[in-house]
Amino acid sequence: MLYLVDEPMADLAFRTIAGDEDPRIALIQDGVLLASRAAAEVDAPIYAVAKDVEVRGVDLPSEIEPVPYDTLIELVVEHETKSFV
Amino acid sequence: MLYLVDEPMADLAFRTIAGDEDPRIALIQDGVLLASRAAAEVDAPIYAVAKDVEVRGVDLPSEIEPVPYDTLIELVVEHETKSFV
Amino acid sequence: MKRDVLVMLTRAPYGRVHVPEGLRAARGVAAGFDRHDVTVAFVADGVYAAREAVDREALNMPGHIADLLAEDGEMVVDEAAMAARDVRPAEIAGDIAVESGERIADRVRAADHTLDF
Amino acid sequence: MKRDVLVMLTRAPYGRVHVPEGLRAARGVAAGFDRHDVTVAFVADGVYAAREAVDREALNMPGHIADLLAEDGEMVVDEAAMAARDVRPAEIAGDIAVESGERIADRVRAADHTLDF
Amino acid sequence: MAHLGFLLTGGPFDSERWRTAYEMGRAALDAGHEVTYFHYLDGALVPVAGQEFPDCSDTGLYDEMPVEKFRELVADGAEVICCGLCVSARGIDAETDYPEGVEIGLLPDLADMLGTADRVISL
Amino acid sequence: MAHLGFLLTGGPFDSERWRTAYEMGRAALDAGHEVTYFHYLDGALVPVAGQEFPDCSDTGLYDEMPVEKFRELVADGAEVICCGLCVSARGIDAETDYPEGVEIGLLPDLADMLGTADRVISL
Repeated sequence: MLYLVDEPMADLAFRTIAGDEDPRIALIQDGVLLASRAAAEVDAPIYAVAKDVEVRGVDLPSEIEPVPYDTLIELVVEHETKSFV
Repeated sequence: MLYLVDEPMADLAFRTIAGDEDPRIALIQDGVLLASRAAAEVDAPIYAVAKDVEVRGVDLPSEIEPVPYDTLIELVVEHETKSFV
Repeated sequence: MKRDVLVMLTRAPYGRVHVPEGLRAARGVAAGFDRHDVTVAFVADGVYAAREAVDREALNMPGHIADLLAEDGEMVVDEAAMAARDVRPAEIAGDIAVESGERIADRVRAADHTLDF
Repeated sequence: MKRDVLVMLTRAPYGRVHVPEGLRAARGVAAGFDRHDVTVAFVADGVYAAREAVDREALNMPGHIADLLAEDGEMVVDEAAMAARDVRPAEIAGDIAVESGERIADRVRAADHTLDF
Repeated sequence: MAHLGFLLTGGPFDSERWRTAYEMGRAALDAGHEVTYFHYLDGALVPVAGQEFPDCSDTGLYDEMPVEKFRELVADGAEVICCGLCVSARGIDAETDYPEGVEIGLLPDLADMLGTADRVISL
Repeated sequence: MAHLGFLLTGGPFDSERWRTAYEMGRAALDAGHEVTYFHYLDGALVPVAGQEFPDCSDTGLYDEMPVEKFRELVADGAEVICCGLCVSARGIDAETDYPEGVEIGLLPDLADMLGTADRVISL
C-alpha cells in the first residue's frame, strides 16, 4: 500500500503505516517537514515530492528519495493508495 | 490587558499572558476547549464566550465565567486587547 | 462497483462546515447507485464532534446521521485520538462506537477508498 | 495616529497566501499615512518561513521584504517556536533576528496593535 | 464611544472567525460604538451576495448566510471594506457580487484603521 | 490505463491542495490515465473565472491562477465536477463564473467516482 502523508493527519497516518507489512510512503506538501521522523520511525521505501522539498529547503535524509509528480503517479497506479492530506 | 485566546495560537498566548501582571483572558471559538488548561495555568480572571461553550458542550471549571458577546465587548472597551484567534 | 468507503471527519466541528458536510457526503455515497458500504470515523480533532454534549442541532448533524443510519452506515470514533485530547469514552454519544487506535488503522487499510473532511 | 504594530505570521509558508500577503499588509501599513512602526514576527508554524533555505522567490516574498525594510520595518523570529519545531538559529535567514520566546511575548504586550496572518 | 476595528482573514466556510466578527460587531454597534471591518484574504468571500444553503439549523452557524449578517451590519452603520487585491484574486466582481454599502479599499485603509481605532481585533 | 479520482475540498488560497490536485492530474493525463475531479466545499472556489493576481513569481504557487490550471486540465480531457450545493452556498453563478467544461454535479456523482475509479485521492 502507498500512503500519501501531510502534516495534519500524520499521527493517524503513521499508526496506519505501522500495521502494514509492505508499506510505501510519499511525503507531500508540508508532510516533507516530517522527513526525519519518517526516516526514524519507518523501515520501508519513503519518497518525498521533489517540488515540495525544494520550495521548503528541506534536507532529506539519504534514505528518502525525492520524486517528481510523474513518478508519484506511477507509484499511485502501481499500488493501492491511501491519502492523509 | 485582555487576551482573546483560540487554539491555533494558544502557546504564544499563554506565554504572553504569563508575563503580564494583570491579565484577563477570554476563551473564544475552539479556545473554550482549553478551559481546564487555562484554569490550571493562569491565576487571573478567565471568561469564555457562552455561545462557544454551549455548542461544544464544554463543562467549564467554576472559576471560568461564561459571557455573552455584549459583555465581551464591554471587556474589550475597558481593557487594551490582544487577539490570538 | 460497490465499495467499502471510510469517511474520516478530521476537524473540530463548530465554526466550519466539514463535519456536517462530511456527513452529508457519507450518506450521499451510501445512497448512490452502487450503495457503497460507508463507515464514518471521527478521528483527530473530529473526535470532539462525537461527544454526547455537542449541540448536534447547531451543527446541522441530525438529518444526515438519520439518513446515514437508514442506509446501514455506521459511525466509529478513534480512541487514540480521544486519549490525546483527554476525551473519555463515557463522553461519546450512544450511536457512535469507540474503537481502539489499532482498529481504526485496520479500517483505513481495509477500505477500498477513504475520504477525509 | 502613529502606532507600534506587530504583524505575526503564524502559518507554514508554502501552499497558502498568508506569509506573502501578511508581508504585503505589513509593508502597506508601514507605508500608509501614519507611517506606523511595524515589526514582523515569525511565530508558530511561521518560523518555517524564516529559514534561509526556503525559496523566497517561489513564496513571493522578496519585493514585500525589500519594501518593508525600506520603511524601517524589522523582522524577528520566535526562538521558542523554533525549538518546538527543531529549527536551529543557524538556519534562520540573515535579515531576520532570532529572539527569545520571552522577548517575543514582550513585543506582543508592548505593541499598540497586533495583526496575525 | 469607542472605535473598534476588525481585520477578518477567515472565509465563510472554513472557520468561525466571520461569525465571531459579526457577533462582536453586532454587540459593539448595539452598545453605541463605531465599527470598521477590513476584510482581507478569504475574508473577501464573506459578504458575497447570493449565498444559499438549504437546510441549516436556526440555532447553528448558518441561521442566516454570512452575506446577510454583514448586510445587516452595514445597514446599522458599520463600515465594511474589502481589500481590492483580494477581491480580484478571487474573481469577485465587486459591482455585482457585493451588496450595497460594502466598499473596496486597499492597504492604506487598513493603515488608517490601525491609526484611528481604539481596539483592533485580528480574526 | 487507470482511472484516478480526486476529491478536492481545499480552496484556492488556503492550502496547497488545489495545486497538488492539479499536478497529480496533469501527470496522470500525460501518462494516458483517465482523470475525474469532484470539487466539494471550498474546492468549488478553485475554478472560478476572472482570478487576477498582479505580481506572483513564475516559480511559485500562482505562476498561473487556479482557474487557468483547471481550464487546461478540462481541455486535456479531465472531467471536472463541482458540487452544486457547495456552488450555491458560495454565491457562485455556475453559468457565468465557471469556464466551459466545468460541470455541476451532486453527491451521486461522487458515489459514481468511488465506484468506477481505480484510485481515489482525497485532498
